[in-house]
Amino acid sequence: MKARTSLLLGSLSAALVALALTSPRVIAADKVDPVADAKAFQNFFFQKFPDVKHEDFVNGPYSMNEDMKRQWQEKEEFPPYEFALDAGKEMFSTPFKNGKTYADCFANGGIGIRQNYPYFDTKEGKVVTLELALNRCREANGEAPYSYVKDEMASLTAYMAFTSRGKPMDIRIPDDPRALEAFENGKRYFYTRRGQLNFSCASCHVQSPGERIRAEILAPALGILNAMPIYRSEWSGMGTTSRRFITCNSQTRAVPLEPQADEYRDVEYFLSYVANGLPISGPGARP
Amino acid sequence: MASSIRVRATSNGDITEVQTLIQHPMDTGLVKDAKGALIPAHYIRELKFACNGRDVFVANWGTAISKDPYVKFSFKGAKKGDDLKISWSDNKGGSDETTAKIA
Amino acid sequence: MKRSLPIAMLLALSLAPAARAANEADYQAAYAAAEAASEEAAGMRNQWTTTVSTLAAAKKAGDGGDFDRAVAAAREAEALAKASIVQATSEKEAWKAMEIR
Amino acid sequence: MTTHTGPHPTRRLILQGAVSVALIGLGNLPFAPVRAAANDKYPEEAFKLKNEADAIKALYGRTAEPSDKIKLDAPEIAENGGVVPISVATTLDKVTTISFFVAENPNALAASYKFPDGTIPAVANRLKMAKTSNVTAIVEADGKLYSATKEVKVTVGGCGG
Repeated sequence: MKARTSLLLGSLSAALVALALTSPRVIAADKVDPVADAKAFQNFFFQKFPDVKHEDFVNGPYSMNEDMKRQWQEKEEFPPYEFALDAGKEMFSTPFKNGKTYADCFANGGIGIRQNYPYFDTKEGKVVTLELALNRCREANGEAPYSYVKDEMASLTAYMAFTSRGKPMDIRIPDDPRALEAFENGKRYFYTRRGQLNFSCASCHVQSPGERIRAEILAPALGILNAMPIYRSEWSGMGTTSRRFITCNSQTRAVPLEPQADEYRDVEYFLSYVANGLPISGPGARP
Repeated sequence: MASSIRVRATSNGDITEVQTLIQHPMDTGLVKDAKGALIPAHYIRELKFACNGRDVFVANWGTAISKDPYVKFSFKGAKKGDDLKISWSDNKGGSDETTAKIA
Repeated sequence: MKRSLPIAMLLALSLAPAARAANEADYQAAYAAAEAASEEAAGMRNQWTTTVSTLAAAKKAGDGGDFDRAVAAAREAEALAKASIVQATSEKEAWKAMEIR
Repeated sequence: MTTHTGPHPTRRLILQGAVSVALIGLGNLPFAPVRAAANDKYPEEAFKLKNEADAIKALYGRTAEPSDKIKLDAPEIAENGGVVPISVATTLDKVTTISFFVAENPNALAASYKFPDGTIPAVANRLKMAKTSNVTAIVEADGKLYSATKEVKVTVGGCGG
């Protein structure tokens, strides 16, 4: 036991030293510049994978591996998220006890607006994601909120995503220092290593997309949320963005935060903003 | 409640292509649930497609068929507008059926 | 000769644990230290799942009276919690090295 | 099927169970070639057998010979063992049944399809595979049996830990 912990501390300090040695990039003046960040982010992937069509990045692992892409296209003929889609459509049209429906809570009746979520709510001074807005709509109409990781929320977001399919992601950052802070906070979360495995989101989705981690082909970070919510064969069920963040955390042996925690809302804001212009492809099917 | 059977039947005049997706857990009986108890086997055993009064396709399934099973086949001798009757039965006596118009 | 052998073994057994075994007090101290470190890590919102499970194992062993294993597990939990604290503090700046610019 | 198999069943226990079932199966199988597949009864016995050869014998009563007139389409590496898209098409004529076998599954026979006259001898479906295994499609055409086999690699999905 003694040996194991010293080994552990040893490997951790070694990792820190290694990090320090990597050519310390010029730390630009600490002014948050989302436009420049988004451009740099997209160019990184366009240069790293020159023969992947830009809009293909939203197909995650399938943009990285031909054999997997064929299996996916075969599944897309009659996709497993078909039931969630129908359930979402039905829920969307079923009025609450007070007679209202989701359509009354959203612009354009909730149809074809998914590409503007998450947005920064200047009144609240925080990022509001689609899942949060749906639960707030339920609570405003006297209904109990849904779990963020269960099927009902996935069905609703699946239907709303479907109505926006093909539309380019269109996330706006208002000229509000709190919005810039939320964007920066999301970026920090994305690059921060966590968990005993000492991985950050970037360790897998920036440094090694297309490669395998055990049996999975890693998706590129660019456009990784455009297909949400996703039906995962591994879960043999639907997964919302919240469920994906939580399972990723526990896979690096980091204790997940509560669903829709500020960090999760901000990292969704960051990842969606840098994917601006890439098409919405939700709901998606994944391994 | 909507039927558990989703079907797409399209005819190009001579051959009708049929795709079906059925909502069913297809439990193998070898899987344990969170509390460690075995989930009993629950799977569709027979799936029948009938058109114009005769069977056009019969599937006998075991426990190795995926959850929310999918099957695709084609057959001759039907035309647009004909009715295609789909019915399944599982090992727990459950069943469902639906009728679709060939598009 | 045959009879004396078991007696000798019994004697050896009864002596051995007294010298090395941890007792309740050792366990309580080790567990408290581990719990404090774990709470600090949680406060930084950077807790590890292995810290939580090792701490639980320590408690289970402690409640069961197996203080040797309980102290060992508590010490490991403390080390894991401390490592996650080091990670959180160093990452406050270290993340910038990975950022795409 | 011996349903008392827990998650860590002792291998010996299952093997004994399977072997005894197979023996019983063989015992009551009349040795004259049986057109078992022709009748529309659910092939209970065949679905219970573990071993592929036994299952083929129980279902058709004879063995198949490989044929290049069968196009078996299966992925090289399954993206997930729970949903493996597999399809088969054949140019053989007078096809009456097509069956799929996954050798390494707890029960080899996965599915058996009947093709009345006028139905195109091709089918696509999604199977579960316990681990890397040979997938075999058996086509019964004009009373004779033909087969095609392909290996599908299955890895453990997901990053545990």
